[in-house]
Order: sequence, then C-alpha cells, then structure tokens
Amino acid sequence: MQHLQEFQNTTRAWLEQNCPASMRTPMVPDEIVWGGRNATFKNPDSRLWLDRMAAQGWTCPTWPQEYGGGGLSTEQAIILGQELARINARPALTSFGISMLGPVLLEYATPAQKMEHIPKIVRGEIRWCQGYSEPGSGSDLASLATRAELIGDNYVINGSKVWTSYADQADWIFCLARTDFDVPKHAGISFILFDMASAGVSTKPIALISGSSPFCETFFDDVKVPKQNLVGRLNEGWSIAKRLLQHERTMISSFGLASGQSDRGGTTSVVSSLEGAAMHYRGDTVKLSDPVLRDQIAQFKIDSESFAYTSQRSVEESQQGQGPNATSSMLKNYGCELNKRRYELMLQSLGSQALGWEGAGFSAEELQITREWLRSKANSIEGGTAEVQLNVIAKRVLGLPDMLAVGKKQTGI
Amino acid sequence: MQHLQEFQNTTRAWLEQNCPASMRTPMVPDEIVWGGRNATFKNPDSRLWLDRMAAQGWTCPTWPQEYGGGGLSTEQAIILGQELARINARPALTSFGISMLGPVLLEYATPAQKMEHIPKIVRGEIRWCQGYSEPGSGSDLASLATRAELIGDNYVINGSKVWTSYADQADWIFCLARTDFDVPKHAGISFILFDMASAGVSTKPIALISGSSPFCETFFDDVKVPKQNLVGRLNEGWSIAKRLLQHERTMISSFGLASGQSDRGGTTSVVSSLEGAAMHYRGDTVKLSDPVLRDQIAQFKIDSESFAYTSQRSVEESQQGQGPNATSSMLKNYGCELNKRRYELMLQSLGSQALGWEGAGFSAEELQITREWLRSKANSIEGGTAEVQLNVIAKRVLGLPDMLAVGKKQTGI
Amino acid sequence: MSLVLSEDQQLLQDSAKSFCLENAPVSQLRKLRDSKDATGFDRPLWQHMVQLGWAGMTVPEAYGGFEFGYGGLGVLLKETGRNLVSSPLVATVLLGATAINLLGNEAQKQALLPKIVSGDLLLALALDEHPIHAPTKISTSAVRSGSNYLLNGSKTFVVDGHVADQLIVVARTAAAGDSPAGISLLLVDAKAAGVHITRTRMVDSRNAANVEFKDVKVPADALLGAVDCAFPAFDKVLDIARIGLAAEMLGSMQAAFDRTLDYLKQREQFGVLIGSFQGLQHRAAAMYSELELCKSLVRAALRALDDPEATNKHIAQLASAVKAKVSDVFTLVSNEAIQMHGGIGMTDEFDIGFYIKRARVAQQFLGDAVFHRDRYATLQGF
Amino acid sequence: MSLVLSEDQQLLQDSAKSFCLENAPVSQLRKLRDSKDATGFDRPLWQHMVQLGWAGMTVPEAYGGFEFGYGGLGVLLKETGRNLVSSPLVATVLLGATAINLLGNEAQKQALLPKIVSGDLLLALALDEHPIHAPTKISTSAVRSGSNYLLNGSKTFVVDGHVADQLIVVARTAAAGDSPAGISLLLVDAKAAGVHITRTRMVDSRNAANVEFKDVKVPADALLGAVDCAFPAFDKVLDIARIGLAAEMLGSMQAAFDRTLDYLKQREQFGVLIGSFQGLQHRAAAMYSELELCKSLVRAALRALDDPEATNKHIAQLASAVKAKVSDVFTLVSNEAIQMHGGIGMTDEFDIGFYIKRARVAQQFLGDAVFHRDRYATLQGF
Repeated sequence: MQHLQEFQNTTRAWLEQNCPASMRTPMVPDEIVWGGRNATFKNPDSRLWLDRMAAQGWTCPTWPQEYGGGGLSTEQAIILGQELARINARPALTSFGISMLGPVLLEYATPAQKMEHIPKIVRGEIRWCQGYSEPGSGSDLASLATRAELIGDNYVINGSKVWTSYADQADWIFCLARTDFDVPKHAGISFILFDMASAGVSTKPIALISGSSPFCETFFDDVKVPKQNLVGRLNEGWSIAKRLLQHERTMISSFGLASGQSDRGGTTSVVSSLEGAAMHYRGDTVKLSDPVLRDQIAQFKIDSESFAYTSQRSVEESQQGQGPNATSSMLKNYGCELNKRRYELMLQSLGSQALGWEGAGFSAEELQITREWLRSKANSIEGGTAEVQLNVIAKRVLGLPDMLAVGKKQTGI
Repeated sequence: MQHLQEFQNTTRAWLEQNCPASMRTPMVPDEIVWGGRNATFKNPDSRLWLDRMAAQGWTCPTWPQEYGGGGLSTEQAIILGQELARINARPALTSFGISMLGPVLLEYATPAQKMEHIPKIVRGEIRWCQGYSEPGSGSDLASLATRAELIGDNYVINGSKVWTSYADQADWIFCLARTDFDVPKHAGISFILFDMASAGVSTKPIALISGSSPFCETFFDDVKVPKQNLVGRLNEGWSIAKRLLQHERTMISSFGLASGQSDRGGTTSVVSSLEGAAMHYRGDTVKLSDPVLRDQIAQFKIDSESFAYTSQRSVEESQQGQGPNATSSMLKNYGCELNKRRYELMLQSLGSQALGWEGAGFSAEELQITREWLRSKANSIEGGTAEVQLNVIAKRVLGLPDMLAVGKKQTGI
Repeated sequence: MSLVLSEDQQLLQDSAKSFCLENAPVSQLRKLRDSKDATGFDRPLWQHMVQLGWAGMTVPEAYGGFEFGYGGLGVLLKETGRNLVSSPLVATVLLGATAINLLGNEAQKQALLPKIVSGDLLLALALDEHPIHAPTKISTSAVRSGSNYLLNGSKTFVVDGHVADQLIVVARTAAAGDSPAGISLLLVDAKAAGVHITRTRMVDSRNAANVEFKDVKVPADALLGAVDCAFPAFDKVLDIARIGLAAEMLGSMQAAFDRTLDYLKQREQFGVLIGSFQGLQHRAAAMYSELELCKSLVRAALRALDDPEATNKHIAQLASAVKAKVSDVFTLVSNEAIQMHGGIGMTDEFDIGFYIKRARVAQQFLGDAVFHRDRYATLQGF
Repeated sequence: MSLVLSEDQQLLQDSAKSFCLENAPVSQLRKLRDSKDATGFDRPLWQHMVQLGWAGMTVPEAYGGFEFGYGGLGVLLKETGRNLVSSPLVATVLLGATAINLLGNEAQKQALLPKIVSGDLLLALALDEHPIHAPTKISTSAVRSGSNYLLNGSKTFVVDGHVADQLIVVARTAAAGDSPAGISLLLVDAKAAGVHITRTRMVDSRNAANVEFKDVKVPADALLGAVDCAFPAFDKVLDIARIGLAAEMLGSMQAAFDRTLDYLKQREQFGVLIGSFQGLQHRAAAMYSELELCKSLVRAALRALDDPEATNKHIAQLASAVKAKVSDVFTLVSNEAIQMHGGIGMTDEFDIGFYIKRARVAQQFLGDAVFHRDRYATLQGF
C-alpha cells in the first residue's frame, strides 16, 4: 500500500510536469492521435505528449517493459488511469494496435514477432487495421474466403475485406485468411500480418447512410507476405481471432458507455444532456414540459446509470478472479442498444431541428447529431451483431441448449 | 337487395316479438346458456329465448336446414347479427358444439353422423368438450399419446387429456387419439366422438393461479367407443384437428376483441373503461392526472381501434373471396396480447385496489379484475401459444424459410 | 363503405404503382440529392403526374378537378410513399388544395383550384414556428393597416417553401400566446417584398424551407377563411393532411418491410438463409402484424374523409390515432430494416437508408406520436 | 466500497440462502395461504430469524443491535425474496427500526429498538390513504388537545397492520392538501381505543390491513421526529425501505428467472428442448441482461446506505432509480416466466404463479415505476 501511495505521488508529479496544458482540455475529433508512418499532429502538443508518454511506456501501461510497455501492475495502472482522469488528460495515442492486436500478440506471437511489432505499437510508429469481415461473411465470420497460399517462402494472398476501418491510412494489417479449404471452416483459417504498402493491396472508402466514414473495402491481388508473418500455428488462427474479438467487444462496450454519458466537449452546449436539449428546444426552464418524453429520458438515464454500475462490477469481478467473463457480450449488446436509444431520444428532443442534412437552418451541432444518430444504427451490427451477442449469452452464459449443430454455428465465434 | 330488405323487416319484427325483455340486457356470467343434458336456466327467459331461436335454427344461422340450422345466406346472417346487436340481445346459446365441432362435422362427417349430432347442437341438447391437449403435449399437440385400439366393434381408449374446459359438465367429447404408433406422429391420429357418461371416463378440475377454473384433467381407462363414432378416415384425424383449431382461433381472437372493448355490464361501473378507472382511482374529473399512464391508455385504445378495423377488414376480405386466410393467427395473437395489455393497464389504473384476493377492503368488481388479470395471462398460451402463432405468420404468411425439418414441426399445425 | 379498396381505387392503385416503378423509383430521389437539385423534385415528372390527373384528385369538378375523393389521393400517396417520390403532391395537393377548398371563398377557389389542377400553381403551408409541432402556438402577427395586413414573423419546416408560388401563412390577428382564437390564414405571394426564404436541406432529401416575413404587405382580400377564427376549419385541413401523410408513410414502411423480407430470403449466413432464424422470424411476424393494423387504420381514416356523415370530431380522432400509430410503426420498421440488413444496410449505396431518413421527417411533420396521443386523449375526454 | 459482496456479506448470504431453503421455501407461503392463517406469517420461523440476529441487523450496538449495515439487511431481503418468505422483516425491521433509528429521540430508541432486536415488538407503517402512493397527500389529522393528539383518518395498504403492536402513523398536524410541510409521525398503540383494523387478504398472500382512526387519543410524547416537519427525515426512511424492497424484489425475480431457465432446459416439445428455440433464447438473454443491471443498481444503492458520505439527495436518486428499474424488470420477468412455462405455469399447483402475484404488490408498494421516474427527474432538475 505504501508502495502504491508512493507511485501515486510520483505519477502525479510527473504528469504535472509533463502533460501540456492543451492536452488537459476535452479531445477535439480531428486532434485524435492515431500514430503511424504518416502521423499528423494538428496540435504540436499532441506529439510532445505522445513522445513523453511512450517513453514511460504509459501508452500501454501494463505491457512488459522489455517490449517498451510500462510494466505496471494492475493496481498501478488503475492509479495511473485515475491520475490521468483527474487532470482530464487526453489519450496520448488511440490505436487498434493497443486495443486489439497488442494483447493477442503478447499471448500468441513469437519473441521475435513481439520484438518487431510491440514497441512500434507502444510508440505509435505503426498504425494497424483489421482485416476480418468480408462481403459474404458478416456475422458468419468464419465463412471468409480470402485465401493465402504458401508458395516458396511467401504466402500469396488473394481476396477482399470489407469494413476495414482506416485501411486507407493504416500501415499494416492483421488479417484472417483461409489456408486450408478442405477442412471445416473454423479449422482452415490463419492469422497473418502484413504491410499495407505491399504490391497488390488497394483500398476504397465506403460511404455510410450518415455520410463519409472511416470504413473501406480492401482488395488483395497476389499480395506476397513473408511466411514468418504468420502468428500462431498454420490453420489455427481462429482461436486468435476469437480472442481478439473479445478485446474488441470490451472496447466497443466502453464506447457505448462513454457516448451514453459523454458531454459533447463543453458544458455550454445545449445538447450536452438529453434533458437539457429537450428543455432547450421546448423553451422550458424549470421542468421539461413534455411529460412522456420526460419519463422516457428518466428511464434512459436510470438504465445508463445501471449499466455504468454493471460495467464497474464486471471489472471488479474480473479483478477478483471471477475471470474475463462472458458478460462482455452482454455489455457490448446493452451498451450499443443504450447508445441507439440515446440518439432516438435526442431526435425527439430536438424535434425538426434534428432533421437537417447540411447547409443553412441548422447549427453544426444539430447536423452532427443527425449524422451521429444514423451512425449509431451500426452499433448493434459491428463487432458482432445484437443477434450474435444474444446467442452467445443464451448459450455460454445461460447454458441453453443448441437445437442442432446449426445452432452452434450461429454463435459465430 | 329487395329480398334482403324484406328479410331485415321480418327479422326485426320477429325479434321484437320473441326476444324477452330480460334477454336484451347485458349478459351476466352465471346466466350464460351452455345447454346440455343437465342444462340449468337461472333466468327462465333464457330457456324461452333458446327454444325460440333454436326453433328458427338461428342458434346456427348458416347451417343447413336439414340438420336444424337456419339455412341463411351469409348476407342474411350478417343482417341477423346486426338486428340482434341492435336490441343488445344476449346469445341464446354458447357452445363448443357451435363454435368448434359443428363446422368440422358439416365438412367431414357422414350424413348419419351429421343427422345424429348436428340437430342436438343447434338445440343445445348436448354439451360438448374438446379432448385435445395432453400433459406431455402442449404446443406440440401431435405428440399426443392417448391411444385408441380397435377391439371388435369398439375402440378402446386409454390415456389422459388436460385443459378440457368444462369436461366435468359436458355430455360428449370430441377427442384426438393415436390409432397408429408406427408412423410419423401426424399420420397416426384419429378424430373420435364419445359419450362422457361411458364407463372409464373420469375428470378432475384444475385450479388456476386466478382461482377455480372450468378446466379439467380428464382420464380414460378402457373406455369402449362404438367404431362408427370415428369421424373421417382412420389415422387421418390430424387434418380435421387442424381445421377445428382454425375455428377455435377465430373464436378466441373475437374474445380478445370483445373483452378489449367490453364494458362490464353497465355504464355505472367505474371500471367500464380504462380511462374511467384511472381517473376514478386518482380522483380526477376533467383530465387523467398521470400523463404517462394517459399516454399508455391512449396508445392501447388506438391499438384496439386499429385491431377492430383489422378484424372487420379481414371479414370483408374473406367475403370477397380472398379466402379464410392465415391472418387468423395474427388476429388471435394480437387480440390476446391486447387483452393482456388491457389488464396490465387496469392494474396500474386501480393501484393498490387491484391487489386484493378476497374478503374485506375490496369491492367485488376490484377482486374480479385482479382475477381476470391473472386469467388473461393464459390468453397467449391457450389455443396455440404466441410463439406458435408467430411461427405460423412467419412461415405461412411471410413465406420465410424453415431452417430444417424441425422448423416445420414447430408450427404445431 | 368498405375497408377494402373499391374497384376504381384498385385500378388507380395498379396504375400508380406501375407509374412510380417506371418513372420514379428511389434512384430518382438519389439523383436529386446527389446533384443538389435546386428544385428538389423533377418538374417533368410532376407534369406527367398532373397529366394523369393527380393534382386534381380531390378538387371538385366545378373547379376543373376530378372529385375522386381522399380515398383516391390516399392510394396515390401510398404508392409515391412506397418509392419515396419527391413531388408537390403533399404540399400543393394534400395541404394546399384542401385548405383552399375548405377555407377559400368562391373567388379564391375559382382563381386557384383550376391552377392547381393544371399544375400551374405550387403552394406551401407556413405553419410551424418551433422545432416541436404546436399549431396554435403562433407568434407571427398580421396587423391590419388600411386595406392591407402587415405580416411579421418567421416560420420553419415549410415543406416546398423554396419552390411555392404562394404561401399559406398561419398568423395571429388577435389574442396572444397559445390560443386557437385569433388565428387567421393569409395567402402570401412568395415573391412579395419582405418575404425571405431559405431552403433547408433535410435528412430525407426532400424539400423544406425557413421563411421570414418582415413588414410584408398583404392585401386584406388575401385572407383565407374567417378572420380571427380560422383555426377550427384549418384544424380539419391539418387532420386531412395528417391522414394523407399517414397513407404516404404506410406505403414507405410497407416498402421497407418488403425489402427487408426479401433480404431475409436471400442472405445466407452459417450455411442457411437468415430468414430461417426464429429470432428474426418472430420479429418479422410482429412487424407484419403492426403493418396490418396500420393498413386498416389508414383505410378507415381515408374512408371517413369521404363519408359526408363523418363528424369533424370523429375525423380528428382518427387523424390523431393514425398519425400516432403510423409514426411508431414506421420507426419500428425502419429500425428493424437497418438491423436486419446488417452492414450493407448502413451503406449509402443501398437504398434502405433512405427509408429510415424519411421515417423521422414524416414522423415529426404535423405532429409526432406523443403529440397525437395527447390530442387523442383530450378528444376522448380523458 | 465495492459493488461485489464483502467476505462477511458473502458468508451471511450463504447462511441465509440455506436457512430459507430449509425452513421457508415457497410451500411455506402456500400453507399460510391455504390455511387462511390469521397471523399470515410463521411465528416460530420469525423467532428463529430473530435468534439469528436478523431483526437487529441494522440496529446500533448501543441498542442491542448488530450494526451489520443495510448491505447485510439487503442480503437477507434478497434471500427471503427468493423464497417469497412472509415475515416481519420488511414492516418491522426495514421500515420500523429504520424510522425509530432515524427519527426517534433517545428515550424512544432505548424503549423500542431493543424490543425489535429481541423479536418482542412488531411495527407497521400507516402511510398511504389512496390507491396510488402519494406520501405527502395526507388527510389524516392529528390535532393537539392538551397533552394529547386527537387522531382521525383512514389508511390503506398498511403492511403487517393486522399484527403490529404499534403503528407508525403519518398524519397532518398543520397545513393542508399535498404539502410536505405540516406532516408529523406518531407512534400509536394498535389496541388504543378508536383504532379499527381490518385485515386485507392480498393477491400475493402476504399481509396488509386497512386502518381507521376515530378520535384516537395519542399522548404528545408519542411524536416520532419533529412536529410539523418530520417529512424530510421520513422521506429518507422511505428511500431506505425502497432500496431494501428492491433487494427483496431482486431476489424474487432472480428466482422466477432461474425457475424459468430450468424449465426451458427440461421441457420437450417437437422432439427438442424448448430452450433450444432461438425465439425464447433471445428473450431469455434480454431478461438476463436486465437482471444483471438490476443487481448492480441494487448493490450500488445498498452501498450508498452504508456510506457515511452519501448525501440524502444521492440516496433519494438511487432509491427512485432502483425502485423504478426493479419494478419494470420484475414485471417483465414474471410475465415471461408465466408465458414460457406455458399451461403448467397457469396452474395453482405450480409455484411460479406466486411470483407474478408478488411482483405486482411489491411494484405498487412505496411507489411504482412511473412515480419513481417522475421523482427521479425532479431530483435531477428536469
């Protein structure tokens, strides 16, 4: 305990000295630091902040020091998080390398692979994207058809991926490919890393109903990948893939939570809370004049609060060794549904001011809400659809029986 | 058209003369006329009214005159219904013979069988019960295990039934029994009629969560039934059973509708309408003071109104030869859910006055509502569960595919 | 009158259906959106509709119309709704012609109705002043000054406001605050001095505008309906429009449902069609049931509009019932449509997204479900 | 403090669970109901609970109690809720002891709390006067007359009112109508002249009564808390009781869910277990999720009760949040339990019906979901 107290003191002092003032203000979307070869830093303090944090290994506080991580204990990492929150520090680095790839590399990769990739993730030098979904395989991820053939010392990769976020800006990809077509579908998949600058890789952005998006279609045309870029064993990539999905779900459910409670970067905004927005657009000052909407907003807030406590309890339980449990499906699903509900209520709160697309007549914030509302509809599709999560809860958590083999395949993981 | 006008005039005149005054008041539950060997008539006018209507064949207006029916055309029957409604006439006879058995006998029975049973149904001389469900076979009706073995000139019946309404008061039963155990389950079932006074038949009432009930368990121990009591062909009873279920569904959906809109026998009751009850128990006079409940009641009333129009449209469409359609499942399901909603709202409207079971502190009407609320929970179970109806809609109406053979069996009909 | 379409209506429906399919599928709306079309609807297409008599559907024969009734207009709206057709049918025919027919004096009817029928006049209703529909909460003022009214105020969510030749403006000539008394309607030339129109680009790619009036001089004979007490008749215009709008929404949600059902029957996952999963089947069956209820309620409401014996109160109840019900079910169906389409439904390339966008605009227009349930309860006396 | 049970609480939970299973399963409640037991709970069982220290769980050690906190009482309530145990735990311990502890003066505490701990005193709260919970809508009047108050009025839904030795009566000593000002609490001997108690047999087979007061003389020193302004402290008593009640409801709905899940794993139809149907699986998964949320919220609320730094406002918000949430989810779970059990769940012979009956009573008691969402919104300032 004394040791932790000391850690807290030194951490606080270090942050006091090293976190630039502009990094203690709410994050602005276009100042998010994604790192990578072509990293841009709109705010020069962002670079400074990243470099300082990365030098401590605190972009990945609990990862081993030998690979550039912070080497902190869980307790220390919690304290670091609290201290960062105390000063409203921005995340120094946002990356799929940290939230998705890193943890599975630490678990499955060879020492050489770790040494090659982990430090670059910690320092934000390489930006990763995820090559999972394909046009024909949505929830049924394991039905993927991208193929990797071992020819000499290279895998030759052909096929296409869809929903690859920021593929057009990523340096490397972690990619699922089929390496055996003659076995049950889960048994012939491998987990391969490669450089997006390789010959034969191309990308094309996808426009969403909410407008432009970070998503791409990604095409592989005879892409040559050195065979040592395989992670884990040949044809046994599915278990790595599943593990990574767990990390992704945890990340998405915390998004849901965050956006369910977020203020939009400043208390001056009329839409910083649902009830504030509803009252503002009705000209109410003391009490929301629409009693039905008021009841629905109260219900939403109570559910959000219950959800936040549940996330917290889940963390505490997993710390008590009750394991990184199957509740990740529940949290993912509920968090996403909450976020969708929030935007539906936001639309109701704003009335016709939420119905704009662009141009005159609407504030920038109103237009953004309309688009975010549309975007929120994907929450229960990406990262495992609502239906898949419900299947997982029914089978893994509640122990309900499969009807037949086909039932088992439905869970998708 | 002129002919119909004339029919209306004579009908109106006949009713004016023959419908006793007390039969023009709302029905009281214990004055419902069920007929049968041991028929009781608490109100002597009920007997008079039944005899007069039966003599016209108007207890079964569209059935053939040769079997005692009214022989009316559909148009005439509609007019009769309108004229009965105009004077708020009570039903002269309520019977499963009329609503369920009769129509299938007319379709499947031999002339001799019709001549034996139909006139007695029309006149209310024999009261029928339905021997369908068994303890092990709920939604999966066709898995029934009651067996009928042909020994000499008799079927010998062994097994048990459950949910046989009024079995303890019925004279005869229409019963499904397995007559072949060596074929797929739907192919070995026969439709058999027999006298409940036969040796070996016994019944035992079932108490429900709402209190006592008309339901019984019914046991058959070596019951001998003459072989001419088989309706249709041996082992082909399943199609008759299904047909009868259609009639039952139509009957139940009209219950749902009726109770969704019924006043409880007099406009003086404070619970004659949901909104009236809600206002009464809050002491409101002009406007319901709970705006959330008010919104929910409005929503319920709008749905009820839409449902009533849908029932009406369904009748019109089937008259236009768009067929006795698969919408019966939709109407059954929606009507039952509406009725359940109505009682939940009634509970909310009455507050703690809806929480009594018996004795002091609650009016008879309040106690009745509590029990009816509990009873309403069975609406979506009896006559085909909500889940079975949704399966039927998905497959028959929407043409969605079965996953496998097991999917087909799920529909239960 | 029946709840089933008459033979004439059935014929009209068949022809409208094939007209829209051939001439105005959803790709038409997409084109208008992507080209940032200034008009926001296709003028030749509208002329074609006019030639088919659609603009005169409910106009009395005396003024050059076809008196086919609101049952007929409802059929057209349902079919245009199915294809999300952007046209002056709602603003000019459903709202405009109805307002002039119900409130106009003989001179106004003679001057304006034939022009609507011939496609030579576009109208827009300038009503809402707040983001939440509240038809009696009117601050726009019209003050008598000699032979004119002086009009000041601002309006929002004026459908077709940017192309209308004339605006039907709801203004306050007396009383204040939120009272129905003191409300009058004025016909205002869109090009009159002091009228400032800003087109608003809406999420559904349909057309609306914000309109400001600064000391606009309106001749006194431009009053539409009785001075100070136009509201009751105008409320009936709104009710008729709400019912017509519900018919349009019904067509849209029916189409969204049909597309979704098709997708369930085509898309394979885990080696089976996704439509074979019971979880989705039960939700599809629930949606179907709600759609059937909407269909019946829309027909009942349209029937009442053509029934000379239907009271205004009865029509008002039906209008609020149907707008509330249809708004809720369109929300349900459009949300489920996106969810059941999965990722592909989220892409702009696929048409289903247009339906969820239209759902929210149509739902707000002329009052959302909560507004109408409140009104329904009040009309029913609770 | 954590949202996970402490080691001590875990031990208490294990022992309470096996105690209830052995001594007070649902069949116990059925027996009380079928025998029309006059007491409505089992006195020897209650003595057994008292011996285990349950009655003194939250009472300070100074008054003979065990100071185990509301976290501990919550654990007991959850376990008794699981088995629908009928006992004085709610009326005497959760409501009664809390009221005396929070509002009582030293003399009252010394006189009454030890008797609660030893099982020698049963209490009941006489609050509601209307079918809808409205804790400030009090007409029962207590008028000072010399050294007494003269009490007149009538109360309904008085849980355990028919067995209580003393009633805690909420009365108006000043002001009128619906105001929190002017409300006082009085301790009234159940056997005092002018007190008329009628037991009401409730649908959940638990105990309640209607109570009438006709010119009942109550000594002035029977005032519990400050005269005229007891409401704020009393409101906190109510909030504590609401949270405890939510813990009990959580136990009940958890049991209803577990029984249903077991049934889904046992019942065969169409040759498969019905729990293999995706339609039911998805609904079960949704219920599970809601239950998990309830569990977290109940724990957070209990934690706040034992946190000396938690403000009354924070506790009030949590109390309204948890009572609203748990009421809704218990309704959902009990309805689904009946539906998923099919016909057998409708029979009285099966225990599941007791849960749906309890759900509705518990939901109304101390305010239903709509009441509490309204209160929550007010507390949050919207």
